[in-house]
Amino acid sequence: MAMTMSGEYQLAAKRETVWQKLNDAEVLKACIPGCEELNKTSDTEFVAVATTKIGPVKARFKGKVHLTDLDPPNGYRISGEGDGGVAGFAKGGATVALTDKDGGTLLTYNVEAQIGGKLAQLGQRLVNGAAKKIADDFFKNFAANVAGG
Amino acid sequence: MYAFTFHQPTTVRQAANLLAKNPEAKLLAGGHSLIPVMKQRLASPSAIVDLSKVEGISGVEMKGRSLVIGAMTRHADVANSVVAKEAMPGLAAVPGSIGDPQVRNMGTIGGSVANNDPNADYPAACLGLGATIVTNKRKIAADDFFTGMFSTALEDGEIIVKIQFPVAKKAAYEKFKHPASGFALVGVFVSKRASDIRVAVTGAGSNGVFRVKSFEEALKKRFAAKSLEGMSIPATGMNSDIHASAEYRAHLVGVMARRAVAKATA
Amino acid sequence: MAAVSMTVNGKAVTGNVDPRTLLVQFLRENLRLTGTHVGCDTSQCGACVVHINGVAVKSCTILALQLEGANVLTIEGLAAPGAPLHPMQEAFRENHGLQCGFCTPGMIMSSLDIVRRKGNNLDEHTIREELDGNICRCTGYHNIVKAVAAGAKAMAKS
Amino acid sequence: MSATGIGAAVRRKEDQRFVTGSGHYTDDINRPGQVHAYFLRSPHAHAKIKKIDAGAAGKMPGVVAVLNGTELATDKIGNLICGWMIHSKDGSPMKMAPNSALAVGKVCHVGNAVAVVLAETLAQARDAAEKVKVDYEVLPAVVDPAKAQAQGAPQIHEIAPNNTIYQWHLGDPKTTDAAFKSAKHVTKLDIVNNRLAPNAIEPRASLAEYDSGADSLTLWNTSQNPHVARLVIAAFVGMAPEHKLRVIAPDVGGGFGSKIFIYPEEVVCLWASRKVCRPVKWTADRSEAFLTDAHGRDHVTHAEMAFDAEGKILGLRAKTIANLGAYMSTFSSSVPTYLYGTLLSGQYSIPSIYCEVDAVYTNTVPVDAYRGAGRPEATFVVERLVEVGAREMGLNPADLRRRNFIKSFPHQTPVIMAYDAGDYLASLKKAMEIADTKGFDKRKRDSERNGKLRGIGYSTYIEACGIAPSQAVGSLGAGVGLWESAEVRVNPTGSVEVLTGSHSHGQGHETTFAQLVSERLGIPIENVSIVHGDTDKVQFGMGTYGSRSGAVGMSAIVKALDKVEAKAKKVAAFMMEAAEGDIVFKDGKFTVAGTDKSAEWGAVALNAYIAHKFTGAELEPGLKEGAFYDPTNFTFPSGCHICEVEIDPETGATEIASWTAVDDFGTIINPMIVEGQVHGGIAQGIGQAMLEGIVYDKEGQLVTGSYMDYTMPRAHNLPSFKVGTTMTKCPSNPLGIKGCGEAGAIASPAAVMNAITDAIGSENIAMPATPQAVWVAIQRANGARKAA
Repeated sequence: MAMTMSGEYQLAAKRETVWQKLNDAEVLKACIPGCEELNKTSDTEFVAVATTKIGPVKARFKGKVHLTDLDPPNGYRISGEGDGGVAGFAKGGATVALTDKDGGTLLTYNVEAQIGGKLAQLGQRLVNGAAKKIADDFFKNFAANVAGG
Repeated sequence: MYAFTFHQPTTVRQAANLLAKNPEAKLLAGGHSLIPVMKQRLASPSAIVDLSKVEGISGVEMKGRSLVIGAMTRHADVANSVVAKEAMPGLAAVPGSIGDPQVRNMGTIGGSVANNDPNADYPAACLGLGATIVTNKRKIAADDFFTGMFSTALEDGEIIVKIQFPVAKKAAYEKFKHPASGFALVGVFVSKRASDIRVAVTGAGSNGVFRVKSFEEALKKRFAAKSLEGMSIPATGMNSDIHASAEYRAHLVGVMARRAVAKATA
Repeated sequence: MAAVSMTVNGKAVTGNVDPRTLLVQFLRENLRLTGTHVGCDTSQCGACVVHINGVAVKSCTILALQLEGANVLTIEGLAAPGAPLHPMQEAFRENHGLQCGFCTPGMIMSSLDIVRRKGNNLDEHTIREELDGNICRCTGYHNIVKAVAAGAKAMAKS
Repeated sequence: MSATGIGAAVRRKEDQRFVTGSGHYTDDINRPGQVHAYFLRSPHAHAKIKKIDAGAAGKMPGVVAVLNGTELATDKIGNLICGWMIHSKDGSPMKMAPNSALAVGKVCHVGNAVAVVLAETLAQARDAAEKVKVDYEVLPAVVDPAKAQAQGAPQIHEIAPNNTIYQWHLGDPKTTDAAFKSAKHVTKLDIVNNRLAPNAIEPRASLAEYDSGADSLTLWNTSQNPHVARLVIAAFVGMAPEHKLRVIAPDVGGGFGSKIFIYPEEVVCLWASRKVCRPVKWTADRSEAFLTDAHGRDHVTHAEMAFDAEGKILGLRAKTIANLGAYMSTFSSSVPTYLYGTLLSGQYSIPSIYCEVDAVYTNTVPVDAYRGAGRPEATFVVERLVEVGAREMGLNPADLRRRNFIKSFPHQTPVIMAYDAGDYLASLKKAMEIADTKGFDKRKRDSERNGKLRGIGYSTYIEACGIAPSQAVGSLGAGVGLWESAEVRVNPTGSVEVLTGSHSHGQGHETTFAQLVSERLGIPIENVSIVHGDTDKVQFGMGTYGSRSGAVGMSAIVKALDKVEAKAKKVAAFMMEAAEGDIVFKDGKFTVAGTDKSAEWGAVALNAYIAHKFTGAELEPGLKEGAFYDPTNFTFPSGCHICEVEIDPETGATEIASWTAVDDFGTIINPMIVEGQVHGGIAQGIGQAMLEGIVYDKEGQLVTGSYMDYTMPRAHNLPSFKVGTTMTKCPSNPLGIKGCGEAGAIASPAAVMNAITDAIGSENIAMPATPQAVWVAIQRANGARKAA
């Protein structure tokens, strides 16, 4: 099932700095909720392992993360797909745009996510909220990372 | 289910030790959220620590001006507790709306609060009464305890022992049930104490239980359903799914709040 | 594997089970008590309801190991083979409170719990609310409600 | 009427085992050495299977085999079939796509089985299934029937361009168009008949055992028609010759249509049991049931009704798109055609009707017959049109119905059916009395005083049951005749076993069929056993569906009993040294007319087996007769249901305040059981109208996959029902039975929606009318009123 979310963060850092961090595997790994591994396979591709917890549900997704539509330092699209075994699969992407604002950078994002398999079938009550939380957490973590220098 | 080891400690300390030894362990309280998920193989705890044989963490009693409910007290036992019904009928009525009779015979308040399901009923009662969650390590105010959907202030190895509810003269819970699951599509707990008026909402928010300050302010002027006439909350931040849109949930928050106040003042 | 012992329908039983064995599996597979059924996997249909220490629970949502020392009653324990039916069983039969029979054991076990909690004089509204944990697809509940009321009354007399 | 004969509310014989937990459902049965099957299912709605790697899975503990569709094809196991040929209006045959029990090359819905793992325990099978690696290439999916035929929609099967299975029509477009041209008023509705999951509480199960010595297979399964399962699996799937395949459907926990069909899992269990030479057991869990049991309904319809100035119906036309899902299930093609279009005349004299139905493939689980099958959809179209038409013309809905009722029989409709008997005025009148429709206005005012909205809705329905006359259905494309068989075996002690091809999975045949025998032979009901559900015991039968067990199954028993009686008279004549023609049989006693000579039933039965006494007589020993009965027409149960609802406008929560059902089922064998059937049907119809609805997201993920999201009717959702009957006997079968199994589900959705729309003053709401849907409709209506 598909979900869409959007939001924005005002970051106290220069656009170039933000852009750099958006492309830094270590930063991304630290920001993706539950990310255990994120290994670069090319400049724009990573293999990833992340564990998602929604209450008592815990699913481990293995998959790929791609960066596309790169437009330094204005933004890109980050997308991923993961196989969660019995839990099903998850796919999603976020369009991230950076603009100068108030001496810092305004990050805006539009996320769409889709899950399939058992989680979609059994988790209607939970997955919308969970997907939103994961997206929120990622950008919140990222903002904190930027703020932390 | 995936394989796990099974433990049945008899003290909180033993339970805490088991958690410390098994980082992937899960506490089993009533089991009605955990076991279905394990059956679907959507959870794979390495160990299950069953709290049902732990002594001293169930029962309902008055202590001073608080109603104290042990973490392993079953929903049915709270609903039937004479002490609870006399002290605070509005709270005692909450567990009677959870799940179904068989679920209420197994489910526990501690399990419900620790799980903090965004559609669960007890979190609304805790927040709506300003309860204190007492763990084996510390006391946590409800306002600080519920930190988002399925997330709480509990740390690894921390076990809820009991929950203290300050007695409110006027308190009531109104719930619009999810037609299929029986969870709260929207549930509103309201309370009035000398110092404090609270309106807590479960089921509606995409990030779990929350308070509605605007309603609380309106009720401070006069604690009556009329004070909330025509009020609702914005749909932003409300959960939206095939059963209820954000707008419908926001609308129901207003309706259920008015009905809860009416019930509390009846 | 772990050992568990409990009393089922008045008989002491022991088993050596994988910890992930649910009570309903223990009853159906180890003890061959197949009157307790499984109709869903989200603890809602109630086909698996049994009594543990006198209280109705869903045996699909409890581990066999949790029940060390417990007293379990299943549908097979209500009336011995050849003996007269329990009044609630009789009421379901008499009032046509069942069709395919699959949900019936759970319905009867839940009904006994309603009587335990709410007494022998049950009105329709109470029965309907209290049957929330049991799903029947055949009867439309009309005759189940009648059966529970009649069974509760009969139990007072017996 | 005897205490156990026809018309008596005999308590059910089968209940002893059910209330004591000693029934035997398929999952209760185990065979020595059995292995457990776990199906690996597609998480995608539409994908190519590029590779299946079971290497690691095969090495897991306890694994006996991992099998896939390619191996199934290699072993020449054939595809599942749809047994009813429908031709498009251009004469072309329906486009039946290959339907392999395990996917080959491609998956077409979430839950499509891709591989099966056999292991010593179920947990081991599941563990191993997680190690099977399937490489999918995901394809775009289509789930909405209204979008399936669009340009650019994903193509599911090569054989069916635009995903169109057939474009069928019925009736006369020219006369219908003319009727509309002459109309004074035309009512138009867009209707979605929501998709439902049947949800028998017993999930499907199969246990297959291969006997290598005899080279034969036995299948225990949850079937409504074991003989048809055997026939299809033998003749079409090619699993084994029919005489080497035994199918046993023991106690079955509800069917509602969903257990008629031949499913992939039973085919795979049979095949696998022969492959590994071990019994193979599979039991669905509820999640699998949602993903794989054939769903019901799922129509999108535009319908119009033309009226003259006096409110006489001049014509009806309907254009329906029917979603048949990813593959054509066993009888799927017949449901939106001959079980739907043929009922569009309802209880009304309608001069012209034209109906077009496009059936489409989508990336969803197959759709097939579910309680009522086609007839609830037709009734909903007709009864909503009539109700809305009355409102639009300012006429009383009951009056408009009366004005248009068919009043003389037989009546030939413009859509094939020839109604043989009925009295629609009688059931409407009686229902209105029971429902106290005169008091409705007062009750509405009372509701209003409490801040509630109250509405009343009628549904005067008709159905075609007793499926079906073989001549008729054969000419319409059915692949098999739909007669029924019976065999009556009289034992030497006089007890009787009746072997029937009807199957009971809640209907109480062990009681009602025994009542018939008890009455006819004058013997205690305890002395009669009904044997069903085993192809090795019962010669052949067509099973239970379409409310046919009474009208067709019992008629076959009547025919066999006729023969038994005739034979017994021969024996009695021999015993009493009288002419056969002088023997009278009544109340279990044979007498010689005009004498005081008599012989009890038991004595005659015994003598039938004492062959040495027959020396010199032309008498064959034994007392056992069989018969086949083929009905000459459908039966036409009808009736009137009246629903009253009360709505909380603040939340949209809707309560059924009262329900009245008056049905004409012809002869009733056991009123207690008939009422029970009505109750259950109403509950399912209320479920469809207010609670239930399968939802797939646009990628084809099933998002109502458990009882957490799919709302099953529970006791507190329903009222107690007020049930009554009227009676016109069915003239086409010996007992006058019409059938009662589906009536409730057919009548009720329209009654509910007519009541809800009456209460809220808007027609703009679709099923299921959940609290949210009702609330939104009220907001919309209020908005429109304010704007106006």
